[in-house]
Amino acid sequence: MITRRNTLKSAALGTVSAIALFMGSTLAAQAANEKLKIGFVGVTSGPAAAWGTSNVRSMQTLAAWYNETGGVKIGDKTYDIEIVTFDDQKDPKRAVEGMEKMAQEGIHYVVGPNVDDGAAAVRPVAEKNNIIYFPYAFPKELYTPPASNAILGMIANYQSGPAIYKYLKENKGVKTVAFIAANESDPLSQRDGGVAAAKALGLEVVADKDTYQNDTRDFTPVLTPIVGLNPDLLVLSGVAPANAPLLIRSARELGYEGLISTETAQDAKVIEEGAGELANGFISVGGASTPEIASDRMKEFVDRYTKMFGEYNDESNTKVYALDYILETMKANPAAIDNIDEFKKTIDTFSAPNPYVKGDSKLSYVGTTSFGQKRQISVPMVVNEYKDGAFQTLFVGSVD
Amino acid sequence: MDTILQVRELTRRFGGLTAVNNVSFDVREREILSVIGPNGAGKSTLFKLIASFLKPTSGEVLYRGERISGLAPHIAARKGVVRTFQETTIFRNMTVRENVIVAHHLRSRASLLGFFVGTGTAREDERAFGASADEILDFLNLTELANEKARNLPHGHLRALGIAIGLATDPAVLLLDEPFAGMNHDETHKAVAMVRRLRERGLTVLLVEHDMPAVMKISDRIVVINFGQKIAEGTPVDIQNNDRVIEAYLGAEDEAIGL
Amino acid sequence: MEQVIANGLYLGAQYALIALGLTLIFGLMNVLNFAHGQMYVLGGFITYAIYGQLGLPFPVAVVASGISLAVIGGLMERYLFRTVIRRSHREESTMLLAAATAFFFDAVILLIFGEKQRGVPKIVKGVFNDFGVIMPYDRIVVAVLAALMILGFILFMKYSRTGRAMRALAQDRVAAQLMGIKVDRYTMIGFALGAMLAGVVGGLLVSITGVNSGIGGPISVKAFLMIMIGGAGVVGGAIAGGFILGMMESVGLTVLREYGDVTYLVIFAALMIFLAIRPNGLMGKPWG
Amino acid sequence: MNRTLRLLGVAAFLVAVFVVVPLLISVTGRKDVYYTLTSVALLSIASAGVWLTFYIGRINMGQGAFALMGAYVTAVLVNHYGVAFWWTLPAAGLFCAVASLLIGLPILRLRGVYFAMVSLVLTEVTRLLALALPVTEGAKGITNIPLPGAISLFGLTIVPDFATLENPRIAFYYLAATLMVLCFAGMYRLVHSRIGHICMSLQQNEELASSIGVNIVHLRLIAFAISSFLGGISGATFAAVTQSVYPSSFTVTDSVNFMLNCFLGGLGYVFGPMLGTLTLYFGWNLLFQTGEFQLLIYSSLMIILMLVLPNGLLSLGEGRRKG
Repeated sequence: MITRRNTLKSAALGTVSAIALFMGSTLAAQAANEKLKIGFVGVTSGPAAAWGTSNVRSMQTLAAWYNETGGVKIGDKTYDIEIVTFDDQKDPKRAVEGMEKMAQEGIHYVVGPNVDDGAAAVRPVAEKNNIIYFPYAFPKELYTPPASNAILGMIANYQSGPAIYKYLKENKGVKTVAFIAANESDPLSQRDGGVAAAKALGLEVVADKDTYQNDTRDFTPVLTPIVGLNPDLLVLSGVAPANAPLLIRSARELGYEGLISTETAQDAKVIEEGAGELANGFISVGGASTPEIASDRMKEFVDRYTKMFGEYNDESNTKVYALDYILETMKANPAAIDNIDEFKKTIDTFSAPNPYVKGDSKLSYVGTTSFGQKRQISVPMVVNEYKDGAFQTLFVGSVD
Repeated sequence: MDTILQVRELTRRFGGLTAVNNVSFDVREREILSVIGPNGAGKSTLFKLIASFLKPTSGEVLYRGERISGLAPHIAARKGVVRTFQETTIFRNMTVRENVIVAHHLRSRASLLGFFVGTGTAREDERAFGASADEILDFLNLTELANEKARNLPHGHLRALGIAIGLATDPAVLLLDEPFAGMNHDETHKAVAMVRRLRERGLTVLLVEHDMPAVMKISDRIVVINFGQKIAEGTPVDIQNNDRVIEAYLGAEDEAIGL
Repeated sequence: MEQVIANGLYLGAQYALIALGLTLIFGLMNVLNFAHGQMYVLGGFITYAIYGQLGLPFPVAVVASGISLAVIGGLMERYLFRTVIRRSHREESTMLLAAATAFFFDAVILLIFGEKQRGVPKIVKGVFNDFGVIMPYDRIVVAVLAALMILGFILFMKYSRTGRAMRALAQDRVAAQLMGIKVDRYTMIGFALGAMLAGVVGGLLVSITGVNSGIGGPISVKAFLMIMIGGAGVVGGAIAGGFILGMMESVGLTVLREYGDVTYLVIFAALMIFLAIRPNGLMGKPWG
Repeated sequence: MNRTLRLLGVAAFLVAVFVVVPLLISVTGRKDVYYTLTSVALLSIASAGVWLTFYIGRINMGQGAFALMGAYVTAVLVNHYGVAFWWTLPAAGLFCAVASLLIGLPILRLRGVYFAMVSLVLTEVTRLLALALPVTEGAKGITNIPLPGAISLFGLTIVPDFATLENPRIAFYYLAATLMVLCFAGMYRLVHSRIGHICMSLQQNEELASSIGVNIVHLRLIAFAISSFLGGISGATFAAVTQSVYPSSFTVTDSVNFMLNCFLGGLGYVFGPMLGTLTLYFGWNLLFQTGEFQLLIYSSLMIILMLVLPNGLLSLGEGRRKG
């Protein structure tokens, strides 16, 4: 008796949810005229929410700006930009789902995912559905042939790491390095890359096995033995923005006096609140908002972002680029708007002025050295030094 | 009469406390034997040791010459020594009949896999269990309540259900845990009659009890323990006239009233 | 080595305080409060807002955190848990409710306070550095406060009327009811008290480790581990569990570091083995 | 009468799963739903395992561990040893079942929250193991897992090579749906046979169960092994669908979600985990439109649902019958 009812009921409920889903989709599909949809699949909730949130907000700020000023002209048509977002909760299974959704929406250009496993998991979907995606994840196999749909959205640590270590070796006399990473795929991979780079430069790596759980709140126990080794440089591999200030503060309070650096983007406000003056001298890689090089457009972007969301996030200095790369490449070759093969063709020759940096810096695709093909957007590799609540440019490098 | 259960120098310590100390006695086939003693005398520990719910520190319990102590409860049950619980221990979310049917576990001839696939033997088993359960429910006057959820059962019937569950395992020795506790005169009277009928079914009954008059009425023999030690053993008449027993009970009463 | 022990003690003090609130709620209601970590985070954000943003004194902010959480906890017990416990067939159902409230808090916190890591100005500046131990003064202050609060909590549970009533309740609900204790009332007070402890710790620690909206879940899990080690529902167990986990992390991270990425693997595996040997933790009572 | 109705219900369900859903999808063109439903089917299999451990009275938060193990077994066998996916599927299940016997022997003695916590820790231990072991390739994960190949019997192709299909998602949908139907048919049979009753007796009172001669240790292990088998199958299929496995493919969050699925559907009903998974997963997706308020609305609905139906969605029918 019970069972029959339940079976019928399950069936009924299933049908209802299915119908609701289908209806939702048809409604959404009707409103899509004259709009150019760009997708985002990444993490905007949970402990890593900051990563994806800075992506989404950058995209939304830019889209609102473009739409407000009459849209984006691609070929002979003008489009309003619509950002379609999907929170994958940092779960690769969900990321696949998100990519499927993007495919369903007819989207061909997606920013994200933010982490290695998500980026690897969505690859088959993207390739099957002709989607170009811009992960913020470093595994080389995503970008090296035969893979061809992923374009790295930032500078990988195996590119910035050597540059930073070299600079520090030459200018600050760094001889010994210690690495510390969270016990997760991305940071561990980045640490391994960093260790290799440091060794290649002839630096002595004094610690390369220290890890912490990503949800650690108090880093003193993890850092105590490392600080005891007194390295010249402490590298926080793939550190989450939330953890960076805590690590810095613990290390300094334990009496560590050497340099601290990381190869990922950080937020100055977060560091200021979390570590205050103890963070002075902290080195990280950012985009282009340091006053020395930021263009007026960059400043306006920061203003608009702040107005829209209440507070700027310095991680967006890097993350502002992906959407513009997509749009500028389309402008260069309007056929790319729904044909990713055209897009891929344009990649090799594409070049446009970089609006966010003073001077005559260019937007172009790079990555030949690392991946054997151009599957990385060129973002100015601005190595920053934190000082009293803001980042200052230490040096600017580039990737080829 | 043959001896069915032998308790041999059974001892159980908890930390520094010796709850059961070197207790020995025999249980004969088809007799009703009661273990009595003041509160805290070690009755329930002894009970658990016999049903193999506790491992003895030393000593052993033999069922027809085979050791059953120190093993697991289900092994003792499989051999034929099954305990009942006080009233709250039933399968609360099953009906009364389901309670009894599930307790037929030991009688099943089909394997678990057989039950899953639904072999002939399994189906035969199920039929047999149903019939047997109905018989047991009838025997204990629970037929009317058969389809009631056990958790909704009126108080007095819970204990009968406990015994029904025990009977379903087809035991040779049934251990009853305080079967008369909390009963008024009438109820006790009925319960005593019921225990007698258990013996008529061919069971040996070993019970642990508080209620002296009932025990005197029902038992063939009585074992008295105090402070974990056996202090007397014999027929109800022997026990009633045993000085050590009287002393033990009076002493306990003194303590209870604060002397 | 002195440093390692000092780290362990400091961690232990804060862990024990986190675990206390959780174990109190568990002991009283058999509810494993999944939202404990979120309550901690909320407490942290309230202190952040009052001390960090509005600039009011730190103690005011921490007290405000405690009071707000006590109110929230009381309301949760009254309108959510009580209903579900009454109507559900299985007591585990409260776990789903607790998980749902945890998600709810996560969502609210994310919406109100954003996704960034937040911190407040240091409450005390300077670092103690002597006897081979380096310990910033603010940590010492927090550790001492935590220890005092633990002591206060124990005294409260032992000697106050409310505390004794709650202990009776935790021991045997039915008996407590028969003794004339207002079960509903004290359960609610207990829940509020547990939530308050979470809020206070969150408020205190925001001065050291800051707070961000995503850490509620991990904090809950860590607190669960502590009360499992010590024995769920027992005040002494929570304290012991907190200090043991703190020590284990501190010592483990130093001793095992050369084996690389396995430190936490070893800690967790040791925990599993420990619980397999002592199924009810150090001093817990069985619960089935 | 009763029997025919039940058969009709089953038939209706099968038709819905294998005919109506694909038809609806092809009519509306919502191809992304295939993956969603595949996920739901696979997650509900893992949840069914958790449900079974609930049925013997254990709160299981370790299913993520077994799903991850299953996924790695498949990935390692396929990528490193070239074994066909179809062989690795049962292998993954069996591996997990054996592993769960070894783990279960000590930890199944624990009850209540203790078991819950230890199983939660197990999930984390498995993730850390996956990071530390060489065979799992640590942090890099195992990627580029080929799609399942063809199955042929006597020269007849029963299942085509997934890689040659125009849309392998459809094939995966049928695979997952078939596995789900088999799993729940098995579970239904299990619960409604004597084993189910004995499991139930275990859930309600282990002491009493052992007093009637049930070998509770044995039975707990069997139930846990079946549960883990299902977890392994689910994880292995996921590995094939996403063609990659990372230590983070199944985490504590998944373990908790499996448990929530069971609660939501109802712990007393075999089909509870299926309905629970469907509701939670689709609920989340339907709220996709609400953007940043997604989690808020989702969790509020969950709380309300708990207040109204604390015994799960399927208790709706029971309440009505009583009232």
